[in-house]
Amino acid sequence: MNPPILCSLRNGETAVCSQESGVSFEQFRTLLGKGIEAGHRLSALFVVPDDSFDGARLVAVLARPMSGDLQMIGCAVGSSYPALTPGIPAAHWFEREIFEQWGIRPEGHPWLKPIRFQPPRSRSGGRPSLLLPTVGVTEFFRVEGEDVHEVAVGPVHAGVIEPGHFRFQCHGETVYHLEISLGYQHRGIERAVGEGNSPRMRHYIETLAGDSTIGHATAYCRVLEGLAGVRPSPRAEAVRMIAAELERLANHIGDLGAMAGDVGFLPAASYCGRIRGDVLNLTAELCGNRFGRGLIVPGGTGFDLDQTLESELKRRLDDIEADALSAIEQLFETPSVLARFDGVGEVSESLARQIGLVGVAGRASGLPCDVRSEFPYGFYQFVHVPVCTWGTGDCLARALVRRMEIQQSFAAIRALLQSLPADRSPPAVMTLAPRRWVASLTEGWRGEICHVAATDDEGQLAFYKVVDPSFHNWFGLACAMRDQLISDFPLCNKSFNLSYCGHDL
Amino acid sequence: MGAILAFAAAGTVAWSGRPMVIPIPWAIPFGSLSFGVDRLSAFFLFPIAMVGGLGAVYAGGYLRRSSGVQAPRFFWFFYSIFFAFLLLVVTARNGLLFLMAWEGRSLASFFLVMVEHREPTVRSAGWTYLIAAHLGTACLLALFILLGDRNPTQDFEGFGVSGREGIRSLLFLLALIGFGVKAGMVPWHVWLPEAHPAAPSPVSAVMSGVMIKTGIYGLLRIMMFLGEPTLWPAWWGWTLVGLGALSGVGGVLLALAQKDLKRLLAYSSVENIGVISLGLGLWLCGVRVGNPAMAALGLWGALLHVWNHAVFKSLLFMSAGAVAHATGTRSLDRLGGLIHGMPFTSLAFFAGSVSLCGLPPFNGFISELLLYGSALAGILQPEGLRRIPVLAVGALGLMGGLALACFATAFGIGFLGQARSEEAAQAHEVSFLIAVPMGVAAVVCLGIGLMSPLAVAFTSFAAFDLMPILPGVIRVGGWEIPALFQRILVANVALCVMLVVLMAARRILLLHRRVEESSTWDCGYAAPTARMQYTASSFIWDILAMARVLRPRVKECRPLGLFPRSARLGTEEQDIFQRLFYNRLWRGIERCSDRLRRLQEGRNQIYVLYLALTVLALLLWKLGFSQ
Amino acid sequence: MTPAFSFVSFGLAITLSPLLLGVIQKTKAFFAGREGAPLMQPYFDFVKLFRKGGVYSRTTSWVFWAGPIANLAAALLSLTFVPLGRIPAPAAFPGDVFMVAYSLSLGRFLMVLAALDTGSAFEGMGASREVRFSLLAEPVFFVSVLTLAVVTQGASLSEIYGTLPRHMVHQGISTIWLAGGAVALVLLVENARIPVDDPTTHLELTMIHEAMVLDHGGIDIGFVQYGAALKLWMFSALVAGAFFPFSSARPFLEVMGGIGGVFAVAVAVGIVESSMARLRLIRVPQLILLAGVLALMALLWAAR
Amino acid sequence: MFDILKARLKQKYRTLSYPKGPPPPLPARFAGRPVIGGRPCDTRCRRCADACPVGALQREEGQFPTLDTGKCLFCRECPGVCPTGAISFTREFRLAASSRERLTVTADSQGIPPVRHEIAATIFRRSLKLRQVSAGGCNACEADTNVLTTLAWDIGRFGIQFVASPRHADGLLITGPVTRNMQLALKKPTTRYRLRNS
Repeated sequence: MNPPILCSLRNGETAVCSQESGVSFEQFRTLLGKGIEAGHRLSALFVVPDDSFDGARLVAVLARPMSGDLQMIGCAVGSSYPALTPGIPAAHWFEREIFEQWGIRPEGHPWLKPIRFQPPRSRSGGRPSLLLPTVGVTEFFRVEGEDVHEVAVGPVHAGVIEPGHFRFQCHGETVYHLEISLGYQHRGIERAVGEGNSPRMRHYIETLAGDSTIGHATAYCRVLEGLAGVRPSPRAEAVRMIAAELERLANHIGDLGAMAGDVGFLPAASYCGRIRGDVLNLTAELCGNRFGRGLIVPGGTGFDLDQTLESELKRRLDDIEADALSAIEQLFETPSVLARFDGVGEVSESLARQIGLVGVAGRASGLPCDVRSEFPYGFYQFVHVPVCTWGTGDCLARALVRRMEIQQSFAAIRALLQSLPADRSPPAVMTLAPRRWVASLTEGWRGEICHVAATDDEGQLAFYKVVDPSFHNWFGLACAMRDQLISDFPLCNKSFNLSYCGHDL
Repeated sequence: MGAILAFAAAGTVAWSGRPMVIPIPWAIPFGSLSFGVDRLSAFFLFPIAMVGGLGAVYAGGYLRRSSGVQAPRFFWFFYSIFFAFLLLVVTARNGLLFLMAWEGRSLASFFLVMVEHREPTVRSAGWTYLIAAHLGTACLLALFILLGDRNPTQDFEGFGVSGREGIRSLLFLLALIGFGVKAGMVPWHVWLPEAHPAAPSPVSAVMSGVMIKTGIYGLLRIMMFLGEPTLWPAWWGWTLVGLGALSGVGGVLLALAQKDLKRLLAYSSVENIGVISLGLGLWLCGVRVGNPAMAALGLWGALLHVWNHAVFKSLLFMSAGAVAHATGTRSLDRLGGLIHGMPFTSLAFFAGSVSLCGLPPFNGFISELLLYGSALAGILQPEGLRRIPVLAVGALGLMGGLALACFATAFGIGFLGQARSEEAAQAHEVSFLIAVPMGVAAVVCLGIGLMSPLAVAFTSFAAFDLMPILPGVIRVGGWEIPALFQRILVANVALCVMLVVLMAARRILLLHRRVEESSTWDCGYAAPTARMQYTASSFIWDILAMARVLRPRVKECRPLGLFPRSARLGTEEQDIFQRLFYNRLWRGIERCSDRLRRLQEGRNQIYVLYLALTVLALLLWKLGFSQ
Repeated sequence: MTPAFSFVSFGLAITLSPLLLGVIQKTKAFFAGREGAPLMQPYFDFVKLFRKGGVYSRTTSWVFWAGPIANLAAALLSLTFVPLGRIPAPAAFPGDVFMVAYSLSLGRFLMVLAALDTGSAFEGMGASREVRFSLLAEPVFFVSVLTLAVVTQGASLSEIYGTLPRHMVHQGISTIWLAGGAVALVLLVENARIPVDDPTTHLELTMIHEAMVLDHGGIDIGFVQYGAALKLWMFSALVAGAFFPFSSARPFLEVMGGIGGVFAVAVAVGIVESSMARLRLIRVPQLILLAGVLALMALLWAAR
Repeated sequence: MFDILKARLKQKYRTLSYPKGPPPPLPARFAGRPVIGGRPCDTRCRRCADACPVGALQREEGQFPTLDTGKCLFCRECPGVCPTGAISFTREFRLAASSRERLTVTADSQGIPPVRHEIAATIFRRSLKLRQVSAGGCNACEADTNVLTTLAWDIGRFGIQFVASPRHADGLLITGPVTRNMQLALKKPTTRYRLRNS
């Protein structure tokens, strides 16, 4: 199941395994560097163990928005290779992951520390040079001096949120540096998923990040469908899109409410929190689960809409839209709120491009990155959702992008409900083609979700790689906090609202 | 040690002799030099004797173990002289004697500062101190020459009103500057934060506790010679209130910026001198506008604060010394957690801090309340000068808050939390000899607070020469002062009772419950360190950021780039007055001297020319003069 | 007015002050459109807290538990000087406002030290913010009360508030309301209310008061919260006295009016909390300075 | 202020009347507490147990299957494969139990298990502060826990509140299966609660 040396694929298309060992590392590096320079994104960078020689293959998936395709590049590496991060900061987190998982050392990586505190993989190409450390204990970057104090937040946070460790270097209220250390949520999903077709697969994927169930499940199903050469019915695709947009709506509305709560603006906080629940209840009407579990299944959807449900959805959506828009309007019309959002946690466009931000955070910094329009998949090929960007990259921008996307999502769902395709074919049976590679991108509500998979000679899944948008964006949050006030961190954090479990896998 | 007992005895004598003015003329070879103890002297004698005595006991314990002081004999010699001269300053009844005592005391204390003279910072501090002291003395010299204009004997009895307001104002100004330097008022305070921390702790205690108060004494003494108080111009009052507010707020802001415990205490002395001068200013204003309540309360508050400050500041210096002794460092950011290793010293420092912040039921509260009362009386008067007391209240309120912040830092960072360094973790409790004076001082702090009516009565008595008014006569809002202070006494006692009751209630409630030990909540993180505590600098940084000019200088190397290699941050406190004024002055003087040096060419011909020119100039002047 | 009523009003303050927190919560719940915690919730909390044991950090010392005690004792002491409407306080003397402020400072000092005693960065953060804002609030409080003193020529709080309704008629309302407004802003600062602090966001990094007591539990946190309730009552009484002049010939009605005023202030606080966002922490000093300017204007106007 | 009131009127009062009134309408496709043995069952058939992705369904030869709702994903594979319809999911949403064993549904299970705790009923009846610790979940639990504090559910009205520090808390709410990396962090706030292995 060696990855292809160099090929370009459409989103969800498969490629045949190659027999060669790949391009040279120099070529690999040049291709990557040039690609990034030309405005492509590093969607995934990972290592595939290779039995054919004593080493492993380094594979990169470059998303190329200009040509609308994905480029897969593979090259052979030994137990170490010159790090890519110094030239391509977007590779920073990926290379740390590679080192942690496989013990393959990117020489000259500036910050080679564990990211998940997970045990090294047994079939590692190189020697597992990492002794398993205590979680969260690593060499944090320090601002030296007796005046400086550190603030260590987490893993158990004050709010009802997931665990993660944040280490601030502060003087007074000013944050000089923030380093984020995750891994507390590491459950080993990626590895479990990569070990063949278990009946639990779909459930693993659905709980990879509970709030992005639809996004990840869609990416997963598209991987399988690509490998099996199955196309779901248009109606199923439309239902998937409705579910995806509902997920986006619920989370964006909830995030705006949470941001309002963080700045102590109670009306919007309470209204949005409630409305988010109403949107989730719509998803529950679709499939019985508020997060959409069981809705997206390989080959189609687990549930369909009937006439009454359709009209029920329409009716309730209208109510929700009126409530949501009035609550959000109130949020953005309150000067004290705007003053609080404005200028907090800025990420400039160039920085965002450099570290490869995706999703809401990327769009708020002015990057037009949106898989739905760059690499359209499913029903997004027929119903276009405009890309909403804002240029300032601060909390206000992230809130504004959410507001625009909420409006667009309402419009998109309504359009879909108006004209649902009629054909209802049940999900097809899946038979995966052997020795194939596939990369599937979807736009979850947080941003680009990338799943890459490969089958072995028997047509069993032999490799599975998940990249959650949070994986790209956590470093952006750390950068956004430089020279900010520490009291603004919760707001800034909420404005990114990244997933811990999606990152930790 | 024998000396101490004698000094304490002297103090007691002064105490018993307090009701009467006892001039004791005592002829000394070169003229009519005389000593005497009147009420004012007695009032100042008492804290001097007490603090001096406590300081000596403390020094007894301190020197025994300290390796820093190389020559105990040298120390004792100068300590005794210093002490004798201190007593002499407040008992001298003759200008010349006063000046001699003044100068002698300065020199003795200079040598005491220089005890640890191997350290370069100590040497520079010592010289700064000496220069400042002499500049002050120069003003005093002029002052006494003017005062003794028509009084060849220089006896205090002979001093008196010298008529015109201009002259009196000049005298006032000279006294203000001359004594202000000694007292450490703000524009002239720069020597103080250098000298006090440099001296061994018992000496810092005495210097900060009582020596700077002799400046206040001197000022009050001179005020006695400036004629009828009602004729004093109003601007004297303003100036004092203004200087007081400036010293107070400036001093405490600078104290906030300090990371060195003793420097912090030294700057806080500047603040307290500010409080005292504020009170004196209110007194002058009150006298001017004919508001006896405002005047009396202002003066009494100032005087009582002299006492209070003497006690709690020496207490604080002694405990700071004990800390420095035990840990070998005075930097707040290297201390922490001392309350476990040094419980008694911590308690002593705590008592001192509460007193200094003017919090009930300790003594600082009483004197500050007197000052507030004075200001209130000033504000409530129907007309005239109402803005001054408003300024005073605002300044006092601000000082109170800042002092609280300052001592929350000093005690909270220095003594509480986790030890920030190995030395602090190893700290041990002090010896008995060191502990006793601290305990005595702490008890006195609480005692004055709880016996406020007595303290006020005594203060008013001491002020009788300056302001012949008794507490029973003064009324604020229809209340006589003794009744008022009885009420405050009740409130303070009630506070103590409530504290005890609540403590007992807590005990009882916890009696049958499970009480467990654990670590501080660390968010469940695996490896918390002592670095995860606020540092002194961080704690006060944003307060100082509000007062932008006073903010310490930041030396930083920020984290740069996405993956910074190293970064460093440090702050360096700087005295704004030193930076803006004195440094420029010194640089100016240096530049002038540089220019003058050019005259010294080293060639004989040039010097001959200079000589000739001088002679010529003298000749011309002589000619011109005789014509 | 008989002193009995002073003691009655003091007793009411002690018993009803937790209800004040409940009223604020209910007001906020109304504006959010929810049922919200019962009015008596603070009492339930206290009853539970006083029945709990405790967990103490090994880093802490006696200062840790002395903080809440001193805070509560100071609040109780100050409350004895605070009148309720025209009902004089049980104790009064000229300049008692300074006694009130300084004993509150004592409580604050001990609480700050108790926070630093834990050696936690969060508590240090809360403590640092607490001293920073309160040091500005204190002079503002003084100046505004002195304004009222000038207007009424009263020297103690009871005298000032006892004659305030009369002066409101004679002297015009503007000065009194300006000063009252400044006191109201001080109330928001001192009592951890929006826009200064948010008592409901439980986020360590943004809190002030709650960050200081993260490690206190059981009885200690009960003392802290009760002290906070008393403090809120105290400031509400001072604000209410300035804004809702109520005088009646019958002392009983006076008491009722005073209490009504206090609860009206609580409702107003709830409304403010429901209608605006918190300020950024660096903007808080500006708010306090605004209060200071208000107070100074009032004072200059009164003492013209 | 005026706008706020207007918005408030528009958004209306939203707190559910449950538990005093009727529970909110559940979605039609909601799957609640499973019931086993409503219909006869072919005791030799193993289809349900094989279909269960997580092994929550246990099948002893000759008996009705048992379903452990502590493991069940409510994916509804089992009723789909059961030829007789012996397993079905009801719309009963009360799933809590006060012991691990009670979570298992057998053919004998009748109604919902009672949930009661003595201390909770006396001391914490009107005031219960909880510290939530998330340990290896997928964030859906956290998301729905947050929903509990929103207008509609408003657990505050029962005196339940989530607090910032374990010192303020009377109990812990742990979500997720507890990952290895969260072990230590979970032990720290639980000085007074022994962790139960589940």
